[in-house]
Amino acid sequence: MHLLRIALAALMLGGGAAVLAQTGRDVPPAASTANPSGQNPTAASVREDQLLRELNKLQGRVSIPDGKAALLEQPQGREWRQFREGWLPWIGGIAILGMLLALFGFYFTKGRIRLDQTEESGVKILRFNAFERFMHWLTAVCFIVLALTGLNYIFGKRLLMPIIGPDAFAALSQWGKYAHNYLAWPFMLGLLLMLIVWVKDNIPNRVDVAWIRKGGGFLGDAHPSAYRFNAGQKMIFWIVVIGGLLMSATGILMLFPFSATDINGMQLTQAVHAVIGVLFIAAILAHIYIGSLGMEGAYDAMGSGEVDLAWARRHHDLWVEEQRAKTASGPQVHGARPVPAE
Amino acid sequence: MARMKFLCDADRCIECNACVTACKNEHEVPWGINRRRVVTLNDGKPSERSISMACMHCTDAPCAAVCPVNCFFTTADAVVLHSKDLCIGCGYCFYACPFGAPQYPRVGNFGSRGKMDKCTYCAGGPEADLTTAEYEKYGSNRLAEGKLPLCAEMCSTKALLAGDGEIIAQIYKERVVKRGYGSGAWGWKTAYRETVAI
Amino acid sequence: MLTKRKSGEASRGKLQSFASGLASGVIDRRSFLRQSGLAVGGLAAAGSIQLGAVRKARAAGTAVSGPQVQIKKNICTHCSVGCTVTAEVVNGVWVGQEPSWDSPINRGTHCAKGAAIRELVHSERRLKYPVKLVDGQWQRVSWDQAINEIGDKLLDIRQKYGADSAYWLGSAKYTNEAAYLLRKFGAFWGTNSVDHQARICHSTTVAGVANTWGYGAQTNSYNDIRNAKTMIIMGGNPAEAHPISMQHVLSGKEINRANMIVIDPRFTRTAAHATEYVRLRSGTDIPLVWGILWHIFQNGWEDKEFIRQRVYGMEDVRKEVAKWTPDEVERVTGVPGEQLKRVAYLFSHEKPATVIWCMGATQHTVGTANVRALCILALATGNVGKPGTGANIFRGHTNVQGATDLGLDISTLPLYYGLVEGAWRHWARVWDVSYDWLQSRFDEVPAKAGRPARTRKQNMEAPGITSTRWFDGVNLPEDQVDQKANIKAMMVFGHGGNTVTRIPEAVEGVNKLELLVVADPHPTSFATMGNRKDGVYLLPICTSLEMDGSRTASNRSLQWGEQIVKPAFESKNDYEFLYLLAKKLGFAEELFKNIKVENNVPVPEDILREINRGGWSTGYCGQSPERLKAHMRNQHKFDLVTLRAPKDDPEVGGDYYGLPWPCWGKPEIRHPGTHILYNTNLHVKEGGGAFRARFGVERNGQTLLAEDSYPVGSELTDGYPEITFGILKKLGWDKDLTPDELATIQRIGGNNVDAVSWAIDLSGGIQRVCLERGVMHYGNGKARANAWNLPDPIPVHREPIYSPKPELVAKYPTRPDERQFRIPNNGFTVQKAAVDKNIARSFPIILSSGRLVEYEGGGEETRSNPWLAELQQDMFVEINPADAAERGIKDGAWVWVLGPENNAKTKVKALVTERVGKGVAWMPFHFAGWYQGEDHRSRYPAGTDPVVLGESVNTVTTYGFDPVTGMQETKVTLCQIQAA
Amino acid sequence: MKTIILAIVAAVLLAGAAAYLLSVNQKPAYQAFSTTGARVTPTDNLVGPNWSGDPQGRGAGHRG
Repeated sequence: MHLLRIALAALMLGGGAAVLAQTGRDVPPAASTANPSGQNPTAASVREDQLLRELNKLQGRVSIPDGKAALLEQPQGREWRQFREGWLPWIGGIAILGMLLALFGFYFTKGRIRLDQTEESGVKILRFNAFERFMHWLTAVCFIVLALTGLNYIFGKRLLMPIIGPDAFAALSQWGKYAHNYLAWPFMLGLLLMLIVWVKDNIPNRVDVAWIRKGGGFLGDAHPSAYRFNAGQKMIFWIVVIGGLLMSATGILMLFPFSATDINGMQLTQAVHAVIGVLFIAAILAHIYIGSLGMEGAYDAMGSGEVDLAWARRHHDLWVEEQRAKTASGPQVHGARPVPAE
Repeated sequence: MARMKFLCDADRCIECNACVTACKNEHEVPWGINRRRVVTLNDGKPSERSISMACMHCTDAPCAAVCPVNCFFTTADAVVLHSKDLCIGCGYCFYACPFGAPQYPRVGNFGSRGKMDKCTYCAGGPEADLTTAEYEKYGSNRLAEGKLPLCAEMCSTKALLAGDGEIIAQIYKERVVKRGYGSGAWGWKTAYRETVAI
Repeated sequence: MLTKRKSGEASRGKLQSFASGLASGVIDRRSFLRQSGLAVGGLAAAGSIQLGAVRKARAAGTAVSGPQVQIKKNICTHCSVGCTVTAEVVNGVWVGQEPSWDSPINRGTHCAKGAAIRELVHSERRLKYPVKLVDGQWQRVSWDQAINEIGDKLLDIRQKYGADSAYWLGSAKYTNEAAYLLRKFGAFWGTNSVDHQARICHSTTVAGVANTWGYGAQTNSYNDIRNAKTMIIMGGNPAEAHPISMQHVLSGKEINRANMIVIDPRFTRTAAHATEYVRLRSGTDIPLVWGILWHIFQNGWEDKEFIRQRVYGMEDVRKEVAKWTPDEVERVTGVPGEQLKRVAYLFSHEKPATVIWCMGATQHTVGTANVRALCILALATGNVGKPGTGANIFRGHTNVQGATDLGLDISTLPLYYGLVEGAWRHWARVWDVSYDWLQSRFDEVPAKAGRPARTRKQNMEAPGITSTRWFDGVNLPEDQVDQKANIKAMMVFGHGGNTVTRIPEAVEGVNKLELLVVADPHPTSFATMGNRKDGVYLLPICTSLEMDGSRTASNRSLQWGEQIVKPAFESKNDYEFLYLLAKKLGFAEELFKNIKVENNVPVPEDILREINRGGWSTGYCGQSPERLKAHMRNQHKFDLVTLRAPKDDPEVGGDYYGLPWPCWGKPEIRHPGTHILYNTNLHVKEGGGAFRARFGVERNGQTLLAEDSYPVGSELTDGYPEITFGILKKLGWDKDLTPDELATIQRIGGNNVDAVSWAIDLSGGIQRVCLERGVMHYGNGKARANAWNLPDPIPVHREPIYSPKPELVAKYPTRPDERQFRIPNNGFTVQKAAVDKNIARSFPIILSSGRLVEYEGGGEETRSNPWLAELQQDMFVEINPADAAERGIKDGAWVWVLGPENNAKTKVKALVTERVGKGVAWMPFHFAGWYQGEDHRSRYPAGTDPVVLGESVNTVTTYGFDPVTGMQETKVTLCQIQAA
Repeated sequence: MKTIILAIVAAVLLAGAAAYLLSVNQKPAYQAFSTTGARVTPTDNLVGPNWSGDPQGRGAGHRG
């Protein structure tokens, strides 16, 4: 099970997919002297058990151009299978169901965070411009499809195939694979844009520390002050960025197999991609919850891009002041149409 | 019922590639798809040994387990086959296979590699035995004709043994006892979780 | 791209059960099929896809094993082991191959080439129709037009320059019948310049071994090696050149726990299975063998009794061997004395022991001496003429043995009769043509450069020019070529252009020719050599799998191959082409006087019967077509080790498989053939024999006849000379002859009846009578350790022409310059120049060349077979890691290999391996199509270029020829390697 | 909602472009595993006439 340990270690370190370019080292010959003359080749034969103990895989020479064929035996294939069919479904299941239960539980205990009257001044302030919303939704849409098709690799044959039957499931999976491979590119693009545009607003600072100490307002009822993004939002930003980059790196490595690493590297890359993937999905579930059901009015920020000025002053006071300072003519007002809060 | 296995006696294999071309001939395997190949360890040194390797039709086959569309099936005589209609060409079976058996018609990226092809132990595929459709997708079906894989039948020094596991293990054991040396049943521990005690 | 799923019948219900079924682990295919909606009906649609012709036949039967499958048996056309090919033919299309379980030689197995041989007969890279080079472009012509134009040009050349100016390069891939036909064709055309691949294969073996104990062929067989307790494999790599022989070698090694000693400068795939590996410097075979003998004589391990009874001249060998002390041996060969002592002990004690050799021993300027040294080693230890012993000479091509036997050799007529008048008269009688007419076909050679003129008779009895130097016959100044005129026309049958050394000079030769004709299934590299604009014809000839005929394997067994499919495309078989050409040249009637010709195709069975009528000298008289076909039908009856069928079998009772020659007497007396030559433990009627008494009866006061050693059951219980009619009368056995046998002998003898020997008695009476009395008619003599008629009576070490150790050249120089085979052999001058120019410093690496298992010969045919070509796609040079490091060469990188002559260079890939020692490089010789860095693929006729092309090693190989046979020195020269 | 639609369209377009680029980069095995020394004529048993491995589909093939 050493493969899993490496996978978890890599996760902990948050290091990118460990690109293990294990070049095929020649097998240490039993008795290689300068001149083999006088030796007994029959008795000097290599033995499989001894080689596997020393090198844990058997690399040789073949006369055909496909270098991969020179790998005679790699027992790690069984270990990777043990991880992918044994551990991974559990990790995924616990992470995703766990998060869903947590959100479900939270919803039925704390309920939806309502807008109180003081936060409906009828005046709107621009939270996210069109481009920011576009890049968010580009990434989000792709993420949803990637998540579903990704999970299909793990849970499809366990949950979906019995329902729709192998033929339809195979066709679906084929489409799922294409979708996963090709939508990954817009996802990566969106990820990059989000990183570039929002990174300056997501640098953690003292205000965030205070925000966290107050439990983000969940514990007490006081609203801790926050800039454009409060600590929670900064956390999800960094989860998306780091997780996204890891997923992209391992994804690209898997999309161009053996271009940078050998088969054990590919196994590890897939393991990292899968584990981070399920955790990433879990995290995003929380994000989706809080951005839609969890807090009233939060969706507008990314839906229309405008939020109520009072709501903004309550939740992102320092950000509002910044905005006011920046625009001497007062808050950005778009048309005088008062928009009823949904 | 027989439990079909492969055993390559590395102390007889001379890397003459008869197994490779017999497979190419029998199933008209295209260029670039190498169902079987001979790997030489310690090439050029006195301990050099060559081993012919295709698919070992493993017990509890890793490829079958990791396949996201479960397109593998194991026949009653333990030959691991798969359906090219269900296969989506994702390549996971290649990572899982301890012996590098799966081959793909297209190479370059994960995207559209085409359907996986691998050694079928000359037992064809899910199509009806000995039909043209089976031949076009999986090659000929010698087992249905009561024969054994052609690679083993034509091996120049009878190094590659194919057939029921016990029988070929017995043959190999007798050889080792008679000649006094043997470098082991290569791949058996990994493939069948047991090996021939010599 | 939506992958279209099954047409709509995937009902949900059926699939539901599939998933659950899967969960329960193992399910059989039938249920998998049913559950997953892939019911048989749904698949019939898939079968409607139209595919290539081949599969159309396959589509006809639902499977290959349907009722319409015919099984045809032929012999693999690649190497000389003689594996049976079992072909499945449906509607005239070869659709599959099955293991030939019955054959005692390959027992179902094949090597890479045999298992892929089906591809040859429908390869799309075959030459499909005759083409002619017209101002640099290949133009399709009809067969008639080609034969007409070639015939006219040949007659024109004959008239202007003489018959010797047309060179007939035959093929080792010929059937016996075709080889015999071409030698007869050459005789009727009027030249002895008829040669084939044996020249560059085992020509030195045939000369050396024949001059030692009578016949120059493998004395035992592959199957017999199973009896050996010790085997020395010297200068041979059977794992790549004769893979199926390794089945017998390794089985023998295992069953007898035998010692397998491999002596080779390169650690080959064969050496990987050795029990003792000896690495020597290339070109030092004789010092090594004498080094072994030194220990044997030093400790008295030789078989004194055997030497006394059956060997002449061993004391001369003792004198020469005494010089080769272990430290001198180590200085020259690099092999420590201690190791050779071990080898000497094993070979002389753990018997029966056999010596196996191949090109490593023969392809040297001392090739003939090498093989004689090996024979002497076997003789000294009594390891000849018994099961598990002998000289197991592994011949190369499928029928190089048969083609050599049947005369494709510039120095003899079919079946080793030689070129003396008696031989010509014998064949004139068999061919039923007048001796004088034959003589009239030969040129008169005028006096030239101080050499006396030659009459037609003298020219008729003078060997032609060797195939290793055909281009010297073209390029050399007129006066240096000892025939009427230089070679003007090359008729190439089944022969690659890249297997002879000094290709740059061969290219010059091709440019100077007036006519080049290549008759081959593939264009061969001849089609790309030089920059000719015209005068080249490529004629498609079918492979031997597409015609009937017999071929002789290396163990001297003849096997009959039946036609598997009709000749592909517009190709014709060899018989038809030779008939059409003979008709055009005007001597078809004489040539085919007693050979039936059915619509232009001579009947091979008839040709074999004519061979039987004339093949008395070598025992080719008993193998009638009927007996050979009976053997092919009853292959399973022959024993694996003795190759013998049970005595009581009606069809093949008591026969050895393939009636290995000599098979004495007429077919009717059913001689079983001779599995093991010179075996005195068997009655001559059971295949027993003795050493031939062909060198006279006495020399320097010592008898040349065996002393109290004779075949079991012989009425003559001591050595005896060859049996003639005169001796028969002296013994009073002439009364055993039947009246018509007597009449035939008298007709042949004319006024000197007593001189009619067993070899020219067409009635076979002398042989029959001797066999009845247990007497071997070719005499019971001693083997000659001292061959006084050869240049070096006792083999002496001579450094290769391009030696890496100039200081040794002074002590062991090559033979002095001399004229051989009509042209000068200036080996001594070239060697001296190499030392003076210090070639060894600027070209420090020893270059050797050899076989790959995936390819064969010039490689054109096997490199056109995609199943083989995929396994070796690049020409390469094996270089030692130390040499590579010095030159900054990485594994797989491009390098230039530079040769010392013609400043030739080849661009190849580097294979960095310890297989070759430091200062040694090795290259395969099967590649062609690239020349000194340029890719000549475009020079092949459209669509006939082989799949894989590469540089030819013989572009950089050099001058050097064996004095006795003109063999080339491809096994050792010098080169320099640098990164490209 | 407008930006979401726009994002979806953009995603699909980019995916299409990626699909095209990836399939162009894809090589049949006979090209990927043949060296400068070989000129190969492809055969298609086992992998279907259009090298997709899908025996039924007749999509754009890499014939010859």
